[in-house]
Amino acid sequence: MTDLTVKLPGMTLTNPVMPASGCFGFGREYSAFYDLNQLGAVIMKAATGNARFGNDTPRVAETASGMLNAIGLQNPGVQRIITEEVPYLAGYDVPIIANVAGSTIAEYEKVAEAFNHTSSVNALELNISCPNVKEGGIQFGADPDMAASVTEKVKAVSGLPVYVKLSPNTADIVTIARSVEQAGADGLSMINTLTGMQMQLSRQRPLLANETGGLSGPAIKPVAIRMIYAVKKHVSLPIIGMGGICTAEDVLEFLLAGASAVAVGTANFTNPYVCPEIIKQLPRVLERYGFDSAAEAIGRGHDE
Amino acid sequence: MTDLTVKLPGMTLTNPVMPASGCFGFGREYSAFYDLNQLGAVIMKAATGNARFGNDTPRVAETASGMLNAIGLQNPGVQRIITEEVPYLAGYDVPIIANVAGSTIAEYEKVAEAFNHTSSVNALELNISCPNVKEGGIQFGADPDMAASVTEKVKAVSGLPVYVKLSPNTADIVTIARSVEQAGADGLSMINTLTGMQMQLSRQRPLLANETGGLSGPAIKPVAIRMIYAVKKHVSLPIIGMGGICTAEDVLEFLLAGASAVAVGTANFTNPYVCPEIIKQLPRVLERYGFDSAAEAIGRGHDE
Amino acid sequence: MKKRTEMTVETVQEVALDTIEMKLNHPYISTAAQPGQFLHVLAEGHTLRRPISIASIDREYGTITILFKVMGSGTKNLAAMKPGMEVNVVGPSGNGFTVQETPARTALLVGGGIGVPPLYGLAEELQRKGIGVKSILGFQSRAHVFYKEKFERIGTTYMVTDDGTLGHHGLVTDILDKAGRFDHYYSCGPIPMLKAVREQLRGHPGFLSLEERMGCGTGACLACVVRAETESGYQKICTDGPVFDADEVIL
Amino acid sequence: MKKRTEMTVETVQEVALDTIEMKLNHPYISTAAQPGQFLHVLAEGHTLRRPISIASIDREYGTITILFKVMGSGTKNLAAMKPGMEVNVVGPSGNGFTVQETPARTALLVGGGIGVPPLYGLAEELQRKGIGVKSILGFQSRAHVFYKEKFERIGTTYMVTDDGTLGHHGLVTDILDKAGRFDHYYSCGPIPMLKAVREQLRGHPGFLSLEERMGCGTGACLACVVRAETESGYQKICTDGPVFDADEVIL
Ligand SMILES: Cc1cc2nc3c(=O)[nH]c(=O)nc-3n(C[C@H](O)[C@H](O)[C@H](O)COP(=O)(O)OP(=O)(O)OC[C@H]3O[C@@H](n4cnc5c(N)ncnc54)[C@H](O)[C@@H]3O)c2cc1C
Ligand SMILES: Cc1cc2nc3c(=O)[nH]c(=O)nc-3n(C[C@H](O)[C@H](O)[C@H](O)COP(=O)(O)OP(=O)(O)OC[C@H]3O[C@@H](n4cnc5c(N)ncnc54)[C@H](O)[C@@H]3O)c2cc1C
Ligand SMILES: Cc1cc2nc3c(=O)[nH]c(=O)nc-3n(C[C@H](O)[C@H](O)[C@H](O)COP(=O)(O)O)c2cc1C
Ligand SMILES: Cc1cc2nc3c(=O)[nH]c(=O)nc-3n(C[C@H](O)[C@H](O)[C@H](O)COP(=O)(O)O)c2cc1C
Ligand code: FES
Ligand code: FES
Repeated sequence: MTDLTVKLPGMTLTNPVMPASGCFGFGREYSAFYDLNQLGAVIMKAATGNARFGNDTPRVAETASGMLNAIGLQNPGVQRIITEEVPYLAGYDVPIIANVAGSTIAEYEKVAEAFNHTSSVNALELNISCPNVKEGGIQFGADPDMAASVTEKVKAVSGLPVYVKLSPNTADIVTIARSVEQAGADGLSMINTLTGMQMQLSRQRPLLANETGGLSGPAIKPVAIRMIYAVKKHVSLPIIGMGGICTAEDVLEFLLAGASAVAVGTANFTNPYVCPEIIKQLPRVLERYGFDSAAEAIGRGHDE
Repeated sequence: MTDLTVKLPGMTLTNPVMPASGCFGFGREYSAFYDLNQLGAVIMKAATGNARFGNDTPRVAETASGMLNAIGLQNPGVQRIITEEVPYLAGYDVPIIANVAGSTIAEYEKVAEAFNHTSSVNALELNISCPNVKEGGIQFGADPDMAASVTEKVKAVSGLPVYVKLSPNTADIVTIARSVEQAGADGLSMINTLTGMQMQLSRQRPLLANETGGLSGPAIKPVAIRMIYAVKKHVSLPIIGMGGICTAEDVLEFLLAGASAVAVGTANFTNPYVCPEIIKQLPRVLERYGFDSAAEAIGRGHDE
Repeated sequence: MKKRTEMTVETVQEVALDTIEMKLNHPYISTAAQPGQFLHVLAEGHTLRRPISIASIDREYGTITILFKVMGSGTKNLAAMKPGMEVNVVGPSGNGFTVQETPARTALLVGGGIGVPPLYGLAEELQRKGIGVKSILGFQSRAHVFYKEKFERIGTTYMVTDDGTLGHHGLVTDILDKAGRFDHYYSCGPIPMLKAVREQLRGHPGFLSLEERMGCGTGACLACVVRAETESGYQKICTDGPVFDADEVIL
Repeated sequence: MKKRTEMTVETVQEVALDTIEMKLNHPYISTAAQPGQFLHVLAEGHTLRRPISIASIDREYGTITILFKVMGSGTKNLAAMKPGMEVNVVGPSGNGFTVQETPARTALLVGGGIGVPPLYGLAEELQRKGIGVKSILGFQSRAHVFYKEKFERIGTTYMVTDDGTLGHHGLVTDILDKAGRFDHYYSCGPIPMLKAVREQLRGHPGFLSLEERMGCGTGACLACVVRAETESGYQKICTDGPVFDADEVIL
């Protein structure tokens, strides 16, 4: 029997596959399709200090092997997430990761701190890479010092392991990763979306109301693999890998590159059952390539 | 009759469509498929000071709606290009753009200078964005000061208009574009490839011998459109746009975003006739969306 | 309960310019479906599913009819499907039309272009419930018209075209008063049309079916929100809609 | 001259484990093709074309036979094609085998796995020219073997399998001397095999057919180079090859 267990700071996963933030709401909708207990973990939609409506519509566009989104961090605010959403997910026997966003460092701290008051959340994913909001998000993730500073502040107020979610919109992902490692991050989550745009020919304007959006899906997988591989060489934090994962083979590719676990985003939209289907296939795929366990494959794509 | 003519520094194109550097060799191979006189221009494969062999194989991999390449600037060196390749292309009535690469600023200068000695080359494309060589290439394109410095030096020795080819592997394309504009560039060419990687599951190693490669094809089109749109807002240089173009609709999307002409790369591999096919469709597509000329569409996706 | 499943193509037919009628077989989906709901259809090679309204339901034969206009590559692929092939759908999705039985005796349906299909299934349902149906249907031109006779068989039907090639020359809103008395109205079509219809019919209870670009189609991604007079300030078209009480949403 | 064109699928057949034989019709391609050349085949939905060797040419009926192993998604798509469908190819591509008529009287063919198909077309051509053919064919196991009888009909054929389930248990290079006298050799298969074959047969004139991942398949992108004893120091497999003089390329 292939062992899918993966140990990460703050949680032991029965398998390394979880839905990615923003692509799975707070789990309710997909629980209509399957039993969420099958998942390795769940990453919730971003939480901000107060409720946010997000951007105008249209908020999504399709691209070749991918999509653009500019949701704009719409969410009911951290308090309601804690009172209304976390308890629902806590009814399942699955680790919960809360995605934390903000427009100011103080907001990040406030949101992170709030999650101390629920025993059901296992870890935080610090979203310093959202390309779809005017303030906060990516502006904290583009600069190594800013990234370190948010990480440090959040670590100081939070009792939970913190995974910092990195943006691929940078010339030097390794420097950012190193910087948040030094600032005390417990793990990394990568990658968030690449900033992109689509023009609508009939309107002669950008299709998305927000003009730009975040590119996700299989199109960006090579960028994700490259960045994880590069970061793994220089940083010793565990990595939750994501970007275009659709199949169990993709999962193995991420593990080999250096991810310890993975998140599946866009593929949930194409196929609502994609997570349990991948989890079911994974033992077979690991076996085919000679692995007795998922853990064994982590980082094995590197030399020596 | 829809007018496809586009005027650029150094050349007037009968239509805005040309093959992209590195995807068309020096034209000979594709001349077996069609008459190159149909093209708006031809951008040649990169030239370096001396002959280069390039990277080990495998040099290409397929990705979702795209490909990775790590050719490594293989070319016979600028002298042989001038004596053996340029004369062949000069036999056609099509503007020629020479792609200039180097490992040092001196090499860029040497290559650029060499093209002064042929009357058949209309412009230079300064490749400061090749991700596949250890020295030179992208290292000059990632930093605004370096980018400005190469541009300045090349402008000083060259009698030809210089289009600087930008890398998308940056957090801030606008700053780089502004910087080369101030350094005297006559135009921009964007985008080069995004750095990516693919793991080969059976070997548990990166598939490409060079490990990383440049991601091109439809997958990256949204990134190209976003960058061209952003740069167009802040820089007044004409832009040759590229990244994933496969159809005449794609060409219009690039024009609307702000490109004055476009280059087609990867799509030549899928369909060797793609350039003339696009050129044939373009008048119809421009018409359908209400344009009497290609020039009219340039930058029309912007407000005001 | 919505399911992801394969539906078998029974017939494919071009019923108007670039407009395809497709009959899909699936015992479960056809039993569960309500007029106004949609199928979230996978188009081969595409990341995002395409929402297509359920135009008609035949519970006896286990089929659903959809009608769609060929717009981009997804609907083009779909139009190329042949009888016997399978279409992967998630459905029945969303909340359909609420058919009020009492005291409603007559319903007015106002449809524009590709907003017409869901109204047809509704008309059938209303007829089954013994509710009178009057329809005002707008199309670009005569070539775009479909289902005219089918609506006429159910009730009085007024045709409108943008170019006057069939029926009234102009907009559906030009002739709303022609329809006379009715209890409820149901409308589906482009947003400007819905706005105008709602404005003119203010005072009448009504339902609007909305469209928006979707990500998940299942309520999780918040791509398809519309501002609304609800506590959260919004509704999701894919799960709270696509049909809304006309007074509830802010257009 | 190579062309981009549509070839019509005539037959599709699984001739060994995961190995598909496909007959494609096209008057021009079948007339122009030479053994050892390849078709650069478009697999629906894929960016890069797939190089597949021409395994046999029937000029009379205007067909080309290809044989390919289902590896990834491109060959999987291709394997799903049905008779009557069209395959988009660029071909005939590359330079095929040079068939020397004088003084060669006997040729030795050494093929491994999916390197066997191009040798079959060559064997037919050699036979037509009256040149004797001896073949040594290696496969993973009995289940992977194809065209054994066809080769045997042309000349003496030695079978080798990795697991010994058919013929000699081991490598083709174990039994190269069994073949006895020959004038030229031709070999196609994995690089380690080609290296070993060349090493053992040094002194004999020979030709090797090489494989490499391709971009353009037409000589423009330099994806498929192999180091060679030429002025430029390299050769392009897609246009200078895939068949090279054994002494020319550096493996
Ligand atoms: C609830 C609902 C019901 C619908 N019912 C019908 C129907 O019965 N018949 C019909 O012809 N059309 C209907 N539409 C519109 C239909 O979904 C689009 O025409 C279709 O998605 C276009 O896909 P495409 O691949 O042809 O176009 P593309 O432009 O290539 O599609 C690109 C992306 O944009 C999305 N998109 C484009 N136009 C629309 C649109 N108008 N609404 C939502 N998404 C869009 C596509 O789904 C896809 O994700 C409905 C839309 C919604 C939201
Ligand atoms: C000149 C030449 C002749 C060939 N003739 C045959 C033949 O007759 N029968 C046969 O079964 N195979 C042949 N091959 C190998 C065949 O091209 C690959 O098996 C095929 O491309 C795999 O495609 P895929 O989509 O199934 O695999 P994937 O792994 O999904 O392909 C991904 C990419 O890698 C490329 N690729 C993968 N493996 C190879 C390979 N071994 N060689 C070159 N490119 C590869 C694909 O073309 C594609 O671009 C030949 C290769 C070359 C270069
Ligand atoms: C619709 C949508 C909404 C998203 N929302 C968030 C979010 O709230 N927080 C976050 O950190 N990432 C968000 N992401 C990014 C994903 O979590 C993931 O990093 C990215 O999409 C790459 O993975 P994928 O290619 O599998 O989708 C969102 C992505 C999509 C497509
Ligand atoms: C095989 C290959 C080789 C390339 N070689 C060069 C090169 O020599 N110089 C250069 O500036 N760009 C080179 N490029 C980048 C292309 O010119 C182009 O910028 C990029 O591929 C994006 O366009 P596309 O998506 O249409 O291919 C190369 C791209 C490919 C795929
Ligand atoms: S489409 Fe995702 S919430 Fe409606
Ligand atoms: S594949 Fe492009 S040169 Fe051979």
